[in-house]
Amino acid sequence: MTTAELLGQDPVWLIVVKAVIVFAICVVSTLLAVWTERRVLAKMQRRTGPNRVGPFGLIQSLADGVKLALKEDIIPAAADKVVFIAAPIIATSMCFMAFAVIPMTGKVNLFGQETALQLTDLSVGVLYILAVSSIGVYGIVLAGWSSGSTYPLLGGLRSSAQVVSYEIAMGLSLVAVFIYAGSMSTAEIIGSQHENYWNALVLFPSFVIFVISMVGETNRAPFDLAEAEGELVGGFHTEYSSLKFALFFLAEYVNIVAVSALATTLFLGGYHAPPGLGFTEGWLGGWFTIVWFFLKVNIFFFIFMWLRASLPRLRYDQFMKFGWKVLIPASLIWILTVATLRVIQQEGASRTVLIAFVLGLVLIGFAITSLFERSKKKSEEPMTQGDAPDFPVPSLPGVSSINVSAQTGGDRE
Amino acid sequence: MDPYNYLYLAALLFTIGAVGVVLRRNAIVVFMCIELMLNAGNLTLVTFSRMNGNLNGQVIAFFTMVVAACEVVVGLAIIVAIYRSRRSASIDDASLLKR
Amino acid sequence: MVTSSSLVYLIGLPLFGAVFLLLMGRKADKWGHLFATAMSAGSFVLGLLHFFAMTNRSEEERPITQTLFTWIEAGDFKVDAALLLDQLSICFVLLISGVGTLIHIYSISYMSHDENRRRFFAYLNLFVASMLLLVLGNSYLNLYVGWEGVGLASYLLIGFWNQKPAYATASKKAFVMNRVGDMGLTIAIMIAFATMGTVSFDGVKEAVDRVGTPTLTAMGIMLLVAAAGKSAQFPLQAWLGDAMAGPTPVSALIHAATMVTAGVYLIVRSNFVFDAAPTAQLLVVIVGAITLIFGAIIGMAKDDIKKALAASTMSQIGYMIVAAGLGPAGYAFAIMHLLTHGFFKAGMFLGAGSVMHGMNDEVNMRKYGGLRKMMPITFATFGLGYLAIIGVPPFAGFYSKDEIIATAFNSGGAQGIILGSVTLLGAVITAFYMTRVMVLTFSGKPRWDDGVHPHESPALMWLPMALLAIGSVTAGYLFTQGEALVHWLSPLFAKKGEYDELMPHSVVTVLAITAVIIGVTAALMKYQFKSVDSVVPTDVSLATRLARNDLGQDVVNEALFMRPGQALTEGIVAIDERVVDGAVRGIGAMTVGSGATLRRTQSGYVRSYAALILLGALVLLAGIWVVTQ
Amino acid sequence: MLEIATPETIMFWALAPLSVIAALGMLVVKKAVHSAILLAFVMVTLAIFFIAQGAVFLGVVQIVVYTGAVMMLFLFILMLVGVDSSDSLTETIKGLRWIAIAAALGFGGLMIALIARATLGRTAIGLEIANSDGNVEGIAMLLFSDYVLPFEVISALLITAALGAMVLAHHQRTNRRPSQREQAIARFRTGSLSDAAGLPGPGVYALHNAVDVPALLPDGTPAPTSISATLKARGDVIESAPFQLDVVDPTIKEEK
Repeated sequence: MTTAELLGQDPVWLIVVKAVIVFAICVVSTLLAVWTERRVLAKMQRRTGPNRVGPFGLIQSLADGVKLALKEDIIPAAADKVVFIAAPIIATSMCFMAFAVIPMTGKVNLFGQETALQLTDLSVGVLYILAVSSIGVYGIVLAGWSSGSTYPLLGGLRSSAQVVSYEIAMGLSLVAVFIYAGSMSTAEIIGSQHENYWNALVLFPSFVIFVISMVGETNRAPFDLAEAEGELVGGFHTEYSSLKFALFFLAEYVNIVAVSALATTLFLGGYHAPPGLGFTEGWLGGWFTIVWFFLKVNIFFFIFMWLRASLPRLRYDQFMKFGWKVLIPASLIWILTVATLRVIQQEGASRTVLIAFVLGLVLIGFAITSLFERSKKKSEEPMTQGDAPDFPVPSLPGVSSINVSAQTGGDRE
Repeated sequence: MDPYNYLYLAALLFTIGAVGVVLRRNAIVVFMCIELMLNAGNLTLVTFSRMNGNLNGQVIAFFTMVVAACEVVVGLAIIVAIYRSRRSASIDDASLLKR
Repeated sequence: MVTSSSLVYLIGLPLFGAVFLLLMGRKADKWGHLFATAMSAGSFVLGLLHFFAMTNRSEEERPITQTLFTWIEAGDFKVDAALLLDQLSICFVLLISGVGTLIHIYSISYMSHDENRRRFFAYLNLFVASMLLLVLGNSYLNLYVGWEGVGLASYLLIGFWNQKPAYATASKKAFVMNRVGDMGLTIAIMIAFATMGTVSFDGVKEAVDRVGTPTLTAMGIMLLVAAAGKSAQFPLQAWLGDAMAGPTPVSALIHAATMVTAGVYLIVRSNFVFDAAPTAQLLVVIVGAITLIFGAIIGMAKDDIKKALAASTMSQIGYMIVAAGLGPAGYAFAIMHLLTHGFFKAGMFLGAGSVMHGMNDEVNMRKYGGLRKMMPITFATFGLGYLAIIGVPPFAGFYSKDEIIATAFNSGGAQGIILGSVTLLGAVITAFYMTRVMVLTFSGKPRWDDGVHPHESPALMWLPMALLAIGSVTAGYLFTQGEALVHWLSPLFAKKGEYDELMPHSVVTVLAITAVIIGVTAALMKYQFKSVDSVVPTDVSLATRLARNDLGQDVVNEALFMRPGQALTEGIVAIDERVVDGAVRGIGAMTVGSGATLRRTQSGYVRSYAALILLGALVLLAGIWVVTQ
Repeated sequence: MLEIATPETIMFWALAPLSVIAALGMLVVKKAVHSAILLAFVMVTLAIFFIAQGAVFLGVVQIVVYTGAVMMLFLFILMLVGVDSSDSLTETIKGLRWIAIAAALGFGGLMIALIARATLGRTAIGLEIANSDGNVEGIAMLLFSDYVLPFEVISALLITAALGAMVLAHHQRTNRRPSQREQAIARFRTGSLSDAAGLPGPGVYALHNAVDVPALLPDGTPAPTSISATLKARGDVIESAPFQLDVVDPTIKEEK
């Protein structure tokens, strides 16, 4: 019985119950995620982090949330009121909807009903997630526009351009997964990984591209240009306060969890146990699989935090250049390769042919990059000899002079 | 319910789009009204596909989407180019060819 | 040994030379002539190899074919671009490439002061390639390509010095008149395609039995028109004299030795058509006979050495056409005369060129005289050619012309008597005008202008002349030795029917020699033993004046074709201006007027246009509403 | 026979009026951004109709392509091309409005009447059989067999359009953009060295750090360079002297 058929038997009350469970998981994981992020970042920066409210400061986020909700709600005079209010609602509701197709457990027994912890299984499940997240962008853009202020507008524009650009790379990286799984349904993709290898191994380049673009897609460091504090104050949510700001905050973290869950589903085998630990999947009537699922999600979440702690923010043009000129061509080439390999495989070619093909590709790749390097070297003109700077150069201890151009142009008057 | 209802809806939306093209002056809004008309067309295609029991209509609707995307890309580029030189997005301002 | 796959190189070498030289441009100016000569010589060597290979094979295996690619394929109709080398083709290949190469060599020196020498050689190569394609094609369509190619090369070369308007006109005239003949060939090909469904020689030969005589007669007449155009036969002969505007090597190669004989080739090649169409065959004979006398008469009156030779060429080709028109009995002799004529006429043209070279490009024979001592080698080679053409035994022309006269007499009945007499008369006149040329040029007192210093030409020029002179001395003997050429060609033609020898061969020989003696004596009387004026005498008979004016060929052409043509054109122009242009302008004015009215609706506002579209759609829907009511 | 289930009927009657209202709203709202949002809403409802009619793939693609990309592009351009410009809805071409409305009423009415009169000639079938292998698979099968040529052509069109848009919107730089290094050098080369380390931020040395309060220099005078040129032009600048941290100039104190 496929997951789709299994879910098709759900009575209405069960669907409602599961929706509530999914919603709860999202909210709770956001609270925990905020706490985790603060603690982990603090550890990385050799601080302690929140440790006052509750054991290990666990309740800190909840306390912050309550405090935020009770603050004064300000709507700027120049704002477009309807849109200003609608924007955070759109942003938040859409990221919750993405969770509907994420399978969190295998087959389990819930209130006496055989089912899986997944709201629904669509044949175009992954595309659905892309669609929902593309609507979610409206929240950000409209928030930026409706604030009636310059920084939010710039932030909104940036983020929309960013999300649209990185969604292409993300979508392309998914194509390889679709080709290998033969389906766009999340449950079937997990199933195909269970039968073979995890896609993270088989489709490693896709995995890398997906992980990079999911960081871009969620506006997180080092790609958090839309809310770059140093340049745009707070980006699109500069003018927001109180509960509306809290909603954006919630949306951001749910989004992170959602893309992490998507990555888990597509590349790390979803709720299935790692190889060798398959016996655990039967524990607790199948409920133990949720542990594996959240372990994997947390790996990605940790990567998010790690990136934030270690990498500086990109400049906007660098960021766009990276997306359009590196990620998209790379995934296009990779898709071509995968499709060819897949056809070769399905035509029943021997392993040597496959290996020879891959080796040939690698060699071609080397050839192209070496050519590229050469042309790049050629295009790099020597810097024109400028006048020696007239400004005084401070002398550093241990360094006689760092005024290089003055030395080279020394014969000049 | 009758699947014809979808066709009525499409007809209504198409007409509204046509009126928008005639009445609105902002080039971008005019453009959006054209998109509305295309979408109404797509709705009829999908409905016919369902009524005829094959997927050809959906495939053609798919093509319509791609063509619409092309049109939008080029059209918006033109609007940007016009805006750059004339500082206006009103299509009434672009009436210089009459002379 | 060479195989059929190398046939394409026969054409390919000179073609490559032409293309290469034209594309290389000035870079090839220094060595282009050598390159072109090498290409032509290479073609000749290859032709020789093929010839020897062919002699080694048995009679049935001698023809070889090379198929290059399928050219046209439409339903059952299929034309291959294929080359056929048989006993007939090889004669032409050797003549074209051999004489061609000699003339290339001659031209190296002759054209050495011309700044466009490279272009000239490229055209020469183009001509050689086209001519070879003409004789090697295995179908009428392939032949047609070569046919047009030589026409083009001829046009380019006649007008090579087109800075002079008269020369440019001459090349245009040649081109236009050739086009009339080409039309004949086109129609002949169409007839073959329409009635036989094939255009290859083999196919047509097989189909001859299937189609009726009228068709064959029509095709034969059209082929005759084609031949007349290319070979300057009556009534399309007018262009040849003017074609002498081209450089003399061109006259020698194209307008004496090779291209103008293409008509003879066409008729001989189409022997199966003519054999089955007696009417056409009779027409061939008539055309040949008329041209024979026509050319000879013109030749008697011309003072321009090249034009005199051109008239002679016309007349000699008339001989060949007569022979070709006599059916299986004459084909081989037509070819034999063609080959010998190729040698001696080319040699004489080159001699004329040599004379002109020494006389500052003077062509008027009345300004020559006594050049024997100044140009001994030219005199010798020219003299040998002269002896050959008038038919003094044992020179080449004697054998070939003798055979034609004999065949003409033996064709039987009144036709035989008339033809025999005409050819004999031709021989008399030939002897007369050639002696006239010889005497005016080389003997008598010098009549040249002051400042002209006649001198012998350099070795590069007289060597080809000498070689051709050797050919004109020996060719006739070689060809008739044991009837070599007749045997060589006989597999291609239908068997000669048995016929009575009405006139024994020995009698013909005596008659011919007598005719030559009469002609020579008359000429000597008139020019050797009397002084010749260096200015043209005007108090001459009407006949002479007519002959000087080419027997009024241009007047006739002008009256018959040009004037009515011009009138027609003027009429059409008038109709065009009033009716067609009137309609066009009227429509234009109407459009402008209605546009001016409709322009008022063009406000420039896109939205009003959109509203109009909406109204249009409304009308359309209303129409549907009414129709589906 | 095509049976349409009740949930779909409910959904239709709930969403169809909304979509028509949204479409009509597009015509009457003043701000182009509102139009765009309403259109996005219509598109989402249409996507839902697609999915309800068995065109799952097309429905999702409709959201991704139209709502996600095309409408986002519209918003983007709208925001680039004058955010605040709200259209005047007064008609400038005489009589156009009434002609348009009359024509539209006639057009829509005729169209609906014609649809009502039209018959399929047989009963509607529904997509159960066509979708039996899955909607995506079915469309893929058609797309890569019968429609492969249009598919290729349309992909060529898409690329051409993208290139065309790039050409149209491209703004040719006439001179090279100075690199950061060059800018830094130029900053030190030209003018005084006082600004070499960057301009002062607003409100420095003052009790107030809002953007409209000029910074105070160490001698107590306000630094005009610390205020954005826009604010200055607007006249939205507040005197910073009252917020001075430490009194340097006794005259100001006396005034205070």
